[in-house]
Amino acid sequence: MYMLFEEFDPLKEEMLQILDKDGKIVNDKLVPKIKKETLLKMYKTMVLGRIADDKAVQFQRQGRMLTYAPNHGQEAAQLGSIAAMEDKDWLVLAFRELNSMLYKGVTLKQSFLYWLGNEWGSRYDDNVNVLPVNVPIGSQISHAAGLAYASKLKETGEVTIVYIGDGGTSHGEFHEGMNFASAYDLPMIVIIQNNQYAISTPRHKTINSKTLAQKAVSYGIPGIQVDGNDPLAMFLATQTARERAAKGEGPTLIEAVTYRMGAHTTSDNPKLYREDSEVEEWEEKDPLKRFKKYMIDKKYWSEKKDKELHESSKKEVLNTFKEVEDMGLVDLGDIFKYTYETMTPELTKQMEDYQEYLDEEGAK
Amino acid sequence: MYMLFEEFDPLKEEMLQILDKDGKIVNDKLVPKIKKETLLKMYKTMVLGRIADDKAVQFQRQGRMLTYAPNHGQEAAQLGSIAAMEDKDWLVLAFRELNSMLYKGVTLKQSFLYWLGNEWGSRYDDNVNVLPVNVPIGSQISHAAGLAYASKLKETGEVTIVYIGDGGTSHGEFHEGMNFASAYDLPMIVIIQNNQYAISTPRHKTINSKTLAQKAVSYGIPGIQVDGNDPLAMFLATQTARERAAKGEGPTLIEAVTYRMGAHTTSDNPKLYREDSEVEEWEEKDPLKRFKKYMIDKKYWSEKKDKELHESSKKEVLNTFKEVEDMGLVDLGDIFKYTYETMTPELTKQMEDYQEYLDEEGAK
Amino acid sequence: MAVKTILQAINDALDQSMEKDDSVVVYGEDVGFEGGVFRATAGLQKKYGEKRVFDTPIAEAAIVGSAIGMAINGLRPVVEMQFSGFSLPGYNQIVTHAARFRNRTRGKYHLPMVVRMPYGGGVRALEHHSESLETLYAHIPGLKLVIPSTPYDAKGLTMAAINDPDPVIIMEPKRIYRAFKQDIPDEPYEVEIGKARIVKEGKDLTIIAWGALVREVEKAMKQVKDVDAEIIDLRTISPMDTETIIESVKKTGRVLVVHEAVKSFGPAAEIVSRINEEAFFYLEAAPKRLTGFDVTVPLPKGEEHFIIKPERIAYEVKKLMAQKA
Amino acid sequence: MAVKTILQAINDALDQSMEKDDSVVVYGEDVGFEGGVFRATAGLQKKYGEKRVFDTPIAEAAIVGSAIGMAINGLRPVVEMQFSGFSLPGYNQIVTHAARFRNRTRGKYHLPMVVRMPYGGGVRALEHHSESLETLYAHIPGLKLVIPSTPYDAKGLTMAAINDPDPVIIMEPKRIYRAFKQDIPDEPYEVEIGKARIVKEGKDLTIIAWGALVREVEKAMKQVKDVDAEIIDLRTISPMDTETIIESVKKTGRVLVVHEAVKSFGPAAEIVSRINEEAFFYLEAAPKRLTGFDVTVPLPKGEEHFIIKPERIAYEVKKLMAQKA
Ligand SMILES: Cc1ncc(C[n+]2csc(CCOP(=O)(O)OP(=O)(O)O)c2C)c(N)n1
Ligand SMILES: Cc1ncc(C[n+]2csc(CCOP(=O)(O)OP(=O)(O)O)c2C)c(N)n1
Ligand SMILES: [Mg+2]
Ligand SMILES: [Mg+2]
Repeated sequence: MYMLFEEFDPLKEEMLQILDKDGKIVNDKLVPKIKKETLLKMYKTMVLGRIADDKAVQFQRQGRMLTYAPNHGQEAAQLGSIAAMEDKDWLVLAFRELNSMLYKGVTLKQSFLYWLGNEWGSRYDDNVNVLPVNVPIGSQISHAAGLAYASKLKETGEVTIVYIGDGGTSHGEFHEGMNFASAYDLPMIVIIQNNQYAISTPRHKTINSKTLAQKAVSYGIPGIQVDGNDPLAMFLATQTARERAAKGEGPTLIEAVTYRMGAHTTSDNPKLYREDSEVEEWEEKDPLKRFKKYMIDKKYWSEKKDKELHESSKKEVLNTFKEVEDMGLVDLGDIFKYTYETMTPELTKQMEDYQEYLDEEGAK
Repeated sequence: MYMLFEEFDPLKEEMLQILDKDGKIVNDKLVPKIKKETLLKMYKTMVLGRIADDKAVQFQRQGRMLTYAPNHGQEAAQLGSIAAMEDKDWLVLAFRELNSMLYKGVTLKQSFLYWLGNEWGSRYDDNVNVLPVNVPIGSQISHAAGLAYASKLKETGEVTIVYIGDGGTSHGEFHEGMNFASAYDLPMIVIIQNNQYAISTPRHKTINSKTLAQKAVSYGIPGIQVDGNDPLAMFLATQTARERAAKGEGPTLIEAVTYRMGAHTTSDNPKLYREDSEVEEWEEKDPLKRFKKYMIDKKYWSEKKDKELHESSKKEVLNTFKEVEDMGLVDLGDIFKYTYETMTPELTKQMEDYQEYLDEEGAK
Repeated sequence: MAVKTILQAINDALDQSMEKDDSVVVYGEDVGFEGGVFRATAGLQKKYGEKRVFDTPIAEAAIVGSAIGMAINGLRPVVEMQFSGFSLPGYNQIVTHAARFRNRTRGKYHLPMVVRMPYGGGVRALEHHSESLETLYAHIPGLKLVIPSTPYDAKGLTMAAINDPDPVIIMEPKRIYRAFKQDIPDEPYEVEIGKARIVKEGKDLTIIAWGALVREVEKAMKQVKDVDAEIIDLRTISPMDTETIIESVKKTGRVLVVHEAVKSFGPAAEIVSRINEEAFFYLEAAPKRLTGFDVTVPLPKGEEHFIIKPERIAYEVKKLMAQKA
Repeated sequence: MAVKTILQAINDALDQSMEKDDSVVVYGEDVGFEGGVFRATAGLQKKYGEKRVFDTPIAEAAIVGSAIGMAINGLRPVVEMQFSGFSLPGYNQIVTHAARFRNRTRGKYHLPMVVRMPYGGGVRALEHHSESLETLYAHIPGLKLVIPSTPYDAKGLTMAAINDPDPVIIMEPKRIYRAFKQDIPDEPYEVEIGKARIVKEGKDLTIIAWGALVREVEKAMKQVKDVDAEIIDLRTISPMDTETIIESVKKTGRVLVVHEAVKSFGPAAEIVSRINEEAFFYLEAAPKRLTGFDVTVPLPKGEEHFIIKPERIAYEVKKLMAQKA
């Protein structure tokens, strides 16, 4: 049925790749049919994501951003997978998926607002089926399973895609969520962004299995290892998994082999725990470079357009950040208003007491 | 290296069996060398375990036992594995391992005391390396990993064996403990007693993988499926795993395919959720019956000895239960004394206040 | 009207909620085919099918976590933790997610979900089957915690919880699951979350309890005929009905809080503190806590001492009344 | 003597404990090679090797659970939860096992283990990095919970915790990890667990705080020169030094408890209740709680309001003093 998942067996350490690091097609037969407009949206998002990401790190160094988890290097893992999903589908985040978020309709403004420490940054637009950034590692998998369960029960045809890091696969919550999804054949796709590190800890230090994709065996579901810097391979794997999910055949586990080019977050210094040579090696495998070459080869894109896109994206990023930066503090009321639908008497009292303090002391 | 684990691949649904349900050797080459005295100890424990088990259920029906988790049918899974361990090794329980406990030096008295609701039933003798019954499903795996870590650090040569049920493998704690043990190549053996049910829930309803042994793939360690009602196969698998562990090569996962002949606990009625025909089918595969035949064939045992053993075991069970039954309530002080090494001032006060109440009101 | 136990009342509430609203789903360990180890969900799978009533893996975090996803995607999940002691592996999900999704998304996603859990001692059970963990849930902003003490309230609170737009924890006092029956309405009804019940009016002192201990207080006060106690069944631990408590204490000037949870940092401390804050100068005696000791609930052969019996309540009432103002 | 921050003092305590006792092992997420995200364990792996100081998978339950096994098998594990908010997946292990092994086995197995966790707000962090979860640990019999507020105490309490025969949770106020330095002894020493510290004697009212808020109270009292407050740094939340509190309140008659944990069912409630039980008739005013609001700690753009500043403490002190007896 899903030959792809049989062909590439993680137990044999086979990895799906279509577009190699130089932007050459290495597996002609497998090139997925992707609409031009989809490819363009993927590419444009990748450029915007890259620029936003690099700028965010800069802003943080300037003391203008609180903290930030850079995506640089992981763009194809995100965009290749999210682009294979449909509008009605659900996206469940870990926390390093700026590109998937942007593609799916979260605005750059919202994302910046979040990283600047404002809850409104997780209030995505009504029609955007995206759950907010998920900080407790691993716990998002069962949220995805729950969304997928509801989709299945209501027969909406929605499929849920959920991301997790390599380190996250060690968490008990990963296991429970995966097992839950497989037990009920839920329409769900799990993307492991194996970026080789969990903060300072290299993936092989705490995880003994040769691949992460092989963890699928534990749940009796397909697992596949994919070159995560190859947008075409990621698209194909996700598309195939989505077909399977939509047919009611259950979840699929996709390991995207990629690399975090930057720091874990802006408060981390990767020089402490990894060699420059390793980073340089991965620099060669950059997803943006190879995707650009593919787009130009395909005549969907040109150097000129690229230059314009970079300029407009940069402008967008700077303007958006400026706008967000100027927004200031959240309203006092907002701190209290969203704990319950209706504020409890105790909470009302706490807010009033504090307001009284502000009034009395603020006056002085 | 460990050919056994390569020969029996759970992914191909191969299961290790040596002694078939009729007590015939079906795999000559693999019969493990087990000392006569070991076989006798295994057999005698099995008979005592079986009788104690059946009596405990009876006592409970008579209202003399609180609750009890019967082992009937799972004796070989327990004794075959524990007998392959050494004295210094650690045993970590789930809660349905009466036979392993007895073999390892927990007394019948202690076990009955536990099930009658007395903490002293978990105060095993000093030289007995057994952790108490573990009620929160799955959480014992990481205790075992910790014991094994200490053994490795101290280079004691101890290996830890830990049991869990089929249902328990779905818990996040199982996953974390397994991964932890594999990450540091800890000397540890995990026995899944797959008795086909978690309370009323059949194993295939909530777990999608064809075998449970294949969950080992997730941790990059060997996993093997074994006929859990065959004491020789269980012994061989555990012995091989122990060798591997002792050499510092890490943990092994063994799935013992068996069946819980009785109820989940004495407050459960299995007739509600399973067919008599299924129970009868497994009755045929009874481990005691086939072990007895093997022992007699080997001339290690006779019908006459068997009769005597049954009688003496029955007497032991009845006497022990009577003794335990007569022990009454625990001392008031014991309730308070073991929370900390030194009682806190607040706890002392609580005990004194209560004692005062007893004195004043008891007097009336 | 029909005469029902608490267990039957809960079953009734689940049944009628599922009947009325297709989005209600019920699941947990052994909840489906068997109808739960206490049989609170008996008959539901047969009536509503395996998709709406089902058995889960032994995985409390996934049970709670999936309920969060379902609630976001239009369902009203009602999940069971087999015993409250086994809710702890799901505690991370409850605290970091269930309690927070509304606030985290500024109201975009809210979670109409219910987590039911039998709780408390007195059933001669083994370890982890007897805990009273109110504090762990009541201390968490964003959660509501209710505890019924009668069949009437069991049905009404359960239905209110299912209809509530926010996550509600229901701790069910399993000791009295089948202890007595009460005539309760056949039709659906709600008992308002956040409102205590005055079991009996009185003027000498205020006794606050909930769950299985309400009856023990009632029994106790039959033994102390000369004291006219006002008995309050708190019903909702959080958000607490402070007003009812304060009004009562202002009238009586004396207060005894009774619960089975361990004493230190337990629920009675919050009640005493609220009374201090709002009725301090009405107090004629130091508020008294009669609670579980600060120990793990003893196994059955020691539980005898841990469980709070009417005699002990009566004893404390007398001591409290003897304190002079 | 050497001048150290709290973070350096903790590192010192770990280092000296490991030096002295081979059975001490230190591990957790990023604790080994990198020396922890806050660098509390910096240098230890280099000095004591990868077996005694190591990085773990992201698996808090296994971190705690393995520590339990190690403690039983002769080691003294000191594990780190990267932030207290991330201790919740390990909470089941802590509550159902770490706290109970001694009692469960009637003393056969006891657990000399330590769980360290940075906690509290005020560092402009994202969600789950700012919680104050004292209650969740203090409410559990069998656990001890300590919180240092100075480098001296940080070293002494950490060493005492490592030497303690029972499991100790250390919540480290990360806001003041590097905020100031103090001259502390070079040699190993212990600060007794279960004893509060009188920061400043006084007669007008008693202020009880711990962790980062002790300094805020001190700052506040510099703004209210006409009030002579007795300031108590609780240091051990459980088992609580009730005696020191009661003696102080008997002297002052007024009490303010300040903490960052959310108010309802929070630690202040226990303190107020103990005061009620043992010094009720000495009270001249209702004990007052100044605490976090009953909400999820706001993200940085709202944290401003949540964090308790000296001005607010001063304000409450003045209000409390104005209450007439
Ligand atoms: C339950 C939990 N424990 C610890 C943390 C702290 N933490 C944040 S990110 C991280 C590493 C995650 O590694 P990985 O899953 O590989 O994702 P990556 O950061 O590489 O994208 C850790 C330990 C957390 N967020 N949640
Ligand atoms: C964390 C947790 N959740 C729920 C339970 C209640 N419970 C006790 S035994 C059991 C089923 C266990 O099934 P399995 O692991 O297959 O072991 P078996 O009983 O078959 O030996 C359950 C759900 C528990 N003890 N711990
Ligand atoms: Mg990673
Ligand atoms: Mg089972």
